[in-house]
Amino acid sequence: MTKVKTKNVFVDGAVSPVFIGESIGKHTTKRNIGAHSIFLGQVRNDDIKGREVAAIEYTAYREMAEEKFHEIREDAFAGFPLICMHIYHSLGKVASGEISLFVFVSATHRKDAIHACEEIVERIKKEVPVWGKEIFADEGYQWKTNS
Amino acid sequence: MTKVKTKNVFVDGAVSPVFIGESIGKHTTKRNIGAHSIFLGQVRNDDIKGREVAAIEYTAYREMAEEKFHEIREDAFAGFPLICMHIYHSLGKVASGEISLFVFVSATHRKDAIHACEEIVERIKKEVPVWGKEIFADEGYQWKTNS
Amino acid sequence: MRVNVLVFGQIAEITGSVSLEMKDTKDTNELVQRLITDYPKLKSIEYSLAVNRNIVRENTKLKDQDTVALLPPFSGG
Amino acid sequence: MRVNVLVFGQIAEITGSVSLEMKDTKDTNELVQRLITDYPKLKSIEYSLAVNRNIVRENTKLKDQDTVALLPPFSGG
Repeated sequence: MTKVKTKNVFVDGAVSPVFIGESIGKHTTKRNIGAHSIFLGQVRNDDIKGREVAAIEYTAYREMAEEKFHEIREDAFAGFPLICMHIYHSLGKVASGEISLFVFVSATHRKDAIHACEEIVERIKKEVPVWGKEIFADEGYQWKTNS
Repeated sequence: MTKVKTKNVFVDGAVSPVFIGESIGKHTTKRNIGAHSIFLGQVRNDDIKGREVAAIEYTAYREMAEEKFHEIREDAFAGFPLICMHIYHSLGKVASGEISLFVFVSATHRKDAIHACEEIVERIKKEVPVWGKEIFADEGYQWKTNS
Repeated sequence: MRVNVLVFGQIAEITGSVSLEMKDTKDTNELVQRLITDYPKLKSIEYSLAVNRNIVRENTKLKDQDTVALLPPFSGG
Repeated sequence: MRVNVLVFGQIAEITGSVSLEMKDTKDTNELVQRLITDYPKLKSIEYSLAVNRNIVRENTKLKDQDTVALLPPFSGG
């Protein structure tokens, strides 16, 4: 069994826009950065057969998810000349309109930042053991499926 | 001569991280958004034959640039199912480490937001009449070229 | 030998618990068969299996203290 | 007839001014030739031309009050 050092990815509840602004501001000192590519996943108030999604409640297989995030991170640094990368994912309840995923990739050149960010997002959706329970405004729920 | 209604794209000096955070926060009420794709251009302290870039001073052919931004905006809305889009570009001096371009695209689905954002950034670089003068720490300068 | 079994999402609703323990299961096929016997609803559920946090696609031998997880389709992000 | 000429970036450094006025220039070829006569350094500069804010790639007729812009390679973003 290998133990890998993992960065803290999971946050309790929504990712706040203020936190995102602060994260961006911290990169002013990294003056070899030319481009940041950011992806934000926001909870939609989807209408599912007449029932509105009010929130998503996220759970994860935490140990495996953290190892997966670590692997995705290492692969991105191996595949693209990146300067830094941050991933935050919500656990627990996130209301519609709030942000549940924040992927932040910085590089010297824009194409590296943009393409790495896209690849990271796709891999998170496909490979990380996280589940979203879509909670309806009227109190029922269904399990989310990713497209 | 056609006069088009253009949104205000140009900002005086750098785009502040706090402003970016606030812009993100304003989208909480648009609850059909599922994904935001954001690109930020940051001024690099490139080393050019031993001289360090301390800042870029941006000028534009303003009327033409505003029409171009408008055209890029319209084409993106025609080409992708987007919910909203914001573009901000600096004029005047932006120090290395600061942000000079902020492209913010929101859609129901992530692929639309990501691909529209990438296309918009490429078109801005190629088609919008803006010029950057790279000012060296030791007071000389050279005209920037886009790759 | 004992194997830890973790279940998530809609599977935890079927088992009524997020964590089970199983004795003397030689491989994942046997483990899944025994779970289906206990919880017949599992038959109609889509999931993948992880052994010690690695996805396995084929029948896999199990040893004492292994952790097997039943993972419904991921829906993070 | 009068045509407004706008120049930007390193071209404005050559002309010493961002805006010029030219009389009786029938087309963009003639306008460029006259500018090169006045500012020979323009010969070695890369630029594109816009007439009334639209890029033109071929010689273009000019009329009174048209605006012609000489645009060095863009470097925004």
